[in-house]
Amino acid sequence: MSFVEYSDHIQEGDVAIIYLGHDSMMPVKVQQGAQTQTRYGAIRHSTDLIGKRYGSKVTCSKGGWVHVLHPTPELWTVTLPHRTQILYTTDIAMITMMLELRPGSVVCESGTGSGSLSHAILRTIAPTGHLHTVEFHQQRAETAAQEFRQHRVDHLVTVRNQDVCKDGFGVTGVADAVFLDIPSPWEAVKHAEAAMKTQGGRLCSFSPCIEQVQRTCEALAHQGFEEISTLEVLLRVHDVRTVSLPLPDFGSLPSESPERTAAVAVKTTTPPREIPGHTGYLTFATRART
Amino acid sequence: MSFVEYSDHIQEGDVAIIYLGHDSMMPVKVQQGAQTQTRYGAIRHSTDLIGKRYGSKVTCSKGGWVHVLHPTPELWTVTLPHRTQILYTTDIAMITMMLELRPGSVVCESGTGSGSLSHAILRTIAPTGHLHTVEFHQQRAETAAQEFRQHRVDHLVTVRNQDVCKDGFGVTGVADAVFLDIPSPWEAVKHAEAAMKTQGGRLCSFSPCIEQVQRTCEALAHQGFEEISTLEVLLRVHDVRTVSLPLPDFGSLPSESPERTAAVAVKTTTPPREIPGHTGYLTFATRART
Amino acid sequence: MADNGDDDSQYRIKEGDYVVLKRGDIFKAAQIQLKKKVIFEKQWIYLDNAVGHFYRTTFEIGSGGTLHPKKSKELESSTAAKEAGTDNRNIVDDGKSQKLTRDDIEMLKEQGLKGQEIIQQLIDNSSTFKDKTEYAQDKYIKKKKKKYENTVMILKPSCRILAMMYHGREPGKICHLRHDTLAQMLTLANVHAGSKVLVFETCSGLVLGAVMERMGGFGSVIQMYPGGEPLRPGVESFGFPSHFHDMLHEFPICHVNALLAGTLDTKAKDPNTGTASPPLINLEQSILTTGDSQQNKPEVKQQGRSAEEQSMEASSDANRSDDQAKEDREKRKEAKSQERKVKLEEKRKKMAAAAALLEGRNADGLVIASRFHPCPVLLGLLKFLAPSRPFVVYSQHKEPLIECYTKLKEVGGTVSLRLTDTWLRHYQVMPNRTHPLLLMSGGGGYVLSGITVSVDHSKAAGSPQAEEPAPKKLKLTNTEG
Amino acid sequence: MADNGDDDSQYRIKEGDYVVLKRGDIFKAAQIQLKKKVIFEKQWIYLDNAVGHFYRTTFEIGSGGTLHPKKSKELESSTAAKEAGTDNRNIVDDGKSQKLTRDDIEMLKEQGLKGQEIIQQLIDNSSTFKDKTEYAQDKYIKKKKKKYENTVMILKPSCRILAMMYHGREPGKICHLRHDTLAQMLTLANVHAGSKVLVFETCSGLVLGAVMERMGGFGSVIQMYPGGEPLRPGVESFGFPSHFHDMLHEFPICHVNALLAGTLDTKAKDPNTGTASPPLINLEQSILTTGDSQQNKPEVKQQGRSAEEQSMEASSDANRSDDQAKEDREKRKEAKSQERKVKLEEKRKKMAAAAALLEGRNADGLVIASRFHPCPVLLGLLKFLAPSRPFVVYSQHKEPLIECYTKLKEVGGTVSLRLTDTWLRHYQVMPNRTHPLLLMSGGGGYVLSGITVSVDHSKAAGSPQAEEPAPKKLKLTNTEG
Repeated sequence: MSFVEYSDHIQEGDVAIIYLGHDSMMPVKVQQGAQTQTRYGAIRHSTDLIGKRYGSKVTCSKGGWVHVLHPTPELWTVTLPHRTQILYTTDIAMITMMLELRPGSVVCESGTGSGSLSHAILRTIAPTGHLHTVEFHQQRAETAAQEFRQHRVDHLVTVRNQDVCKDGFGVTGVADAVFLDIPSPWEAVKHAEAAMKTQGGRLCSFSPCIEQVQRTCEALAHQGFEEISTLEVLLRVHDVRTVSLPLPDFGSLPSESPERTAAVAVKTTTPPREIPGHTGYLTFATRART
Repeated sequence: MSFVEYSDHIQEGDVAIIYLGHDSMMPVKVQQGAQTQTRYGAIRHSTDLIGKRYGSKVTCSKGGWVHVLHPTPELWTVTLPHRTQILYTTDIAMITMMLELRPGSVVCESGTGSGSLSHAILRTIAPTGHLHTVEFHQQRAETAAQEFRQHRVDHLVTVRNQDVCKDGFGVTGVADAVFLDIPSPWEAVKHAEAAMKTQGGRLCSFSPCIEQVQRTCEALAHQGFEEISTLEVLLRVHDVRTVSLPLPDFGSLPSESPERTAAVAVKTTTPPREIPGHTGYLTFATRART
Repeated sequence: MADNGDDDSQYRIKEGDYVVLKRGDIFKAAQIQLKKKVIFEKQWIYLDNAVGHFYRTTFEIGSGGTLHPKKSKELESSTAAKEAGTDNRNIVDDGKSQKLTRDDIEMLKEQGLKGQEIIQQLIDNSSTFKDKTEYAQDKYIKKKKKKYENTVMILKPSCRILAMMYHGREPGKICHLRHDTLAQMLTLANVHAGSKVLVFETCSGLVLGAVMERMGGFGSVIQMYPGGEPLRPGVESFGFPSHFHDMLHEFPICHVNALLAGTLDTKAKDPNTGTASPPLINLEQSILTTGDSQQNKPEVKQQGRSAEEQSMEASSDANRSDDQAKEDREKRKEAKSQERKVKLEEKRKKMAAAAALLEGRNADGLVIASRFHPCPVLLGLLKFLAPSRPFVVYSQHKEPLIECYTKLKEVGGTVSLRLTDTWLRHYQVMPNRTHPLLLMSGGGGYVLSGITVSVDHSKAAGSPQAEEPAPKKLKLTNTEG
Repeated sequence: MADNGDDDSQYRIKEGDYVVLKRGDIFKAAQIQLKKKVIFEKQWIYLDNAVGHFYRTTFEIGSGGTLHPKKSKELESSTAAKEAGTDNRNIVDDGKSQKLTRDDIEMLKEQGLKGQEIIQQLIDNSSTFKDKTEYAQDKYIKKKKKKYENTVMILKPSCRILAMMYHGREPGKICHLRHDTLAQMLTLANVHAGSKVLVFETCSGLVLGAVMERMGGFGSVIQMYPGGEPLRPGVESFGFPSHFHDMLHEFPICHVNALLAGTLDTKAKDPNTGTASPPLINLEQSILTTGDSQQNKPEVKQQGRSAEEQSMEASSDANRSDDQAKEDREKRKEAKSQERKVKLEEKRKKMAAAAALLEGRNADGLVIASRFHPCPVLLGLLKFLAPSRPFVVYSQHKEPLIECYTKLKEVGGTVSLRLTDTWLRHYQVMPNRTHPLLLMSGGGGYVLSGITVSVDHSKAAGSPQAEEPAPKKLKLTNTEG
């Protein structure tokens, strides 16, 4: 297992995702002799996981069962331990496409945060690209580095614990793409530019507040970035349901036989009662060659 | 006919709405002896309109036919002559409810613009309310006043040609609700307050840009308005369609009879390719009693 | 209102008033009744002290649930003098940042500290608060405010407030109709004073009340209701002046077919002969049977009173001797029969009045919002509208309205059909922290709207109706291919 | 790219390169071919002069359609020194505010004035421009810019640009798949280097190209195609290096059932005997017939070449004598037959290679985006996936995906099923004039995503699958009642 390469079978040291049900998953570090408790009972790693095929059904000690899934950046995003607000798959997907990431891309990112986006970037730029990720919070930077090792992607990433607004990304002239998710992105625009290849590249800044967007766009325009474009993308989930709609009884006329009260079953979808109304504004820009 | 009262039959001097097709309607001032040209030919008012029931089908001179509809504020909104950007029904509906308009309400409005909202307000506050509408553009103010007369709602409205930011609404202590659609609403907040009843009331400001909203919210908070709430409401139209989905041919096995290529008809809706993405932000607030 | 604009009395809370309690975004409808407990957000309150105060007064909830008016502005002031960090970099999440324990907080409460004071204590005892960004500080305060502040504002009810209240608290009772959707319906149906509007709803009376509010006591509203009784507990919550109820009529839908066929007899029955002309529907018969029909069943759950009656009856029967029970049953039967007759006569009069309004088939508007399949409801009730009048049909789901649309296109008699929904999002507008709220409603339901026209069965070529849907369909099929 | 990051040559426009032309939000794919006219926005252009320049250079289109590189920054500078009025109060709409006539403007054009200069002239000759609000001025300039500016930027193609291009210009050719929806699909399917991905699409190859871009030449992509030929004109537009095509395989879906049943014979046929073991599908036979099958018909419209051939054939036959025509037909038949044999052998090899990749039923991902009913496509192709692998199905419409969802729940073998779409809105961010764009896309289509798991037919009680959908359904029914 690695986050950038599928394996067929679960091995010692893997991170596997236990699928208990929709919106109920947990990551497990697979270790000989270890046990993991779920609401369906315990899973014994040695007998229940190691050597089994990913996707297998595993019966827990209480008789209920779960599926064991191969980790992906997307499953990781919904199961990772939150150390910060994280980016979710909808925004990540958009960022990946709009930054034109692909195998071989060199990317600079700040902050690393909980590593949700980092894993998705690494998946996309492997096996020949590299991610330089900067996190000013020391504990977070260390935890992220440790996770990258556990997930066997550490050869593709360099984690730096520094303040990107003061100290930049620690590299110059190498990046095809830069991603900013920091409180004052406008302060990092110059550093972003320095990190990018002289031939140019793409930049994305994620900010929850419109004032941050305004200052960032201003800084980007000032620094000569082109194609500056701000957008918002929101996910809408449609839960599939069958609903029963009763038919009204308008009464039968004497000449007719009495109407039977009936209902019609309709296949439809319902939205969740509350949905994400905002994650952040995504501002994209192109750096022309300098 | 009046915009606040239904009639059954078309009369001389009425404004009727000619319905040619979806999104194709035109208002007509009904006059003995007059003719109106449509793409289906001419409509002669004396014979085709006057005395006919609203909702009737009228055959035009070229043989095609149209329906003649009773005017409503909503039909007026989609057929009125644009003198400015206008408010559309989706926002109007929200404004009407959130300002708590009802028969008897006294409302102040600025600017009058093309009168789209004014007509909807008048419909709702009739027969016992009053609208004070202020428009700084002289020509527009005059045209609006003329339209109100034609639509037989002039007894419910006072049009003033002045600058609301400098001169206010021309009334004090009478309004249950104030509506602002001007470039600098924050400059009119004090005047709005003055126009309102001492017992308090509701205010709405419509602005396309977020900076206007920010300044207005600040001014509202500063003036002691409560329950300040900004929202956006967007209409989504679902066009009903039947689409045909071909079934794939995965090939028949020797033992089976060959599959016939077939298609399935599915009843669905499609959105228009482009839809309104923004009209304006609606900011509502409550003025407590002073 | 214009008619008594300077009369302050209508702005004061009176005994018997229907009011809405508000805390933050939480609303609850209530009536001002002396010495009567009201539960609001898991707290018992007595509303007695509110009487005489102005609407929109904020009250602090004291010990024992009594209300004490809060000094104005106290609430609005920013809770903490903010000293914000610029970022969260130095915050270590170890769960130890709050020095006050649960017990400490309970003690503060017992000492009678108000919500706001407790929150200040929490801030003062948080080692990380000052290091948090302004954004995070604000989130913290809001969270704590919700937990510890103990105030309630008393509002005069309105369609706006009640619609938000129902959607927020009990969307299931109003078919998940969101307030902006209701706003669209009222406007698209051109509901206004002086018109005659048909309403068919199973939204607890919210939609009916909204229509009544818009008509301001002028005109007529006819509630077309399913089952044995019209259900509209929500209408009461609007607290309308009594004359508003004069415009409200009701008609049971189980007689719609008879009314349309002209076979409905709404004349008073001669009590001596007890007969009605054979071809006409016997009203008494039908009213009596309606109560027991299948149709009525879904309503029983909502209709507290009748369900209660039934169960009381069942349990009392169980523990008596057969004879005594029989005798009692006879007596009750007699009393009930008498009661029923009175009710029946009342009902007959009401129905006759509503039938008279409907018979002209000249209603000015139709508003449907129910858990029933909208298609047969719409097709049935549309017949009562005059030509050139708007109608709106709400459904939580899109699919049934697609069916309505298709059916209406088939049968004709309507133009300007449109199936829509609205997208609604709220914003936080604050200096340097302006953004849409992080959560929004997933959906507010769908609306089909249209306008009636005179029916004409000779379809001419080159007509708008023939020309309208076809080309689009064709175009779509082309791009599909 | 990391491997040749400092090599400037890949950043320069070369002859033969596939490029994208851009003006404002308008894109068009083209190839750099010398002396070849390209139509862009109703103008003829020769791209010759672009060769040697860097990508992202903006060119002014000169007389005769030749390109001249524009000095940088010229474009970006604000057109007019703005002197804005504060409101529009004094503007009278009389249609007389512009002093330049249409003829004047044509003359300016003939004088060789550039777009920007014409716009300045228009502004100078507008009596109302200075009185307009900044907002209105900006709108005016944008409108005129669109009309008179005459530049084009040349871009290196990418999935981002091509997806936006197709959606903007020819959404019908990509089943109205919006670029953000495509982005979701690529991510949800975990498309990445080194994996084995199945693609079934009728989106002109855009989806296939997008998958190939994400795989960077590592791994395998198998295009499962309907009809006689895989159709993917859009893949060419990506301008992939040639080694990318080594990972691309193709397999006709009409052999899927045979492959799954183990009856597909992909061995080279002995030309002398011409026989294959009876129970096996005869590949030649099936390839030949496939081309003529009903199945293929919908493709013909898109497939320019074959349609052209057919019509040419028909018209040439018409005006000849019977005899001559017969002879010619024989000859052509012969030549065609030979040609067909070569093609067939090529096809056989390709299919054998693809079949070998599919036979293990261990693909890592499945991406479906087509005008076909997604349900049978998904159920058929899902069988080729290894367990614990993601799949995504796109459909322009929600209803067919509801059916997919229901069917998958029935047959099992998948978890984490989710039906979604995305809402996308762009913003204008400008000092004091920040707001969402006034128009947005109506819809980007729907995506059903999920993950395969090992199939197990013994359904235990208390299992996640049994427990998952039922409670929600129940809850909904309750609130409905």
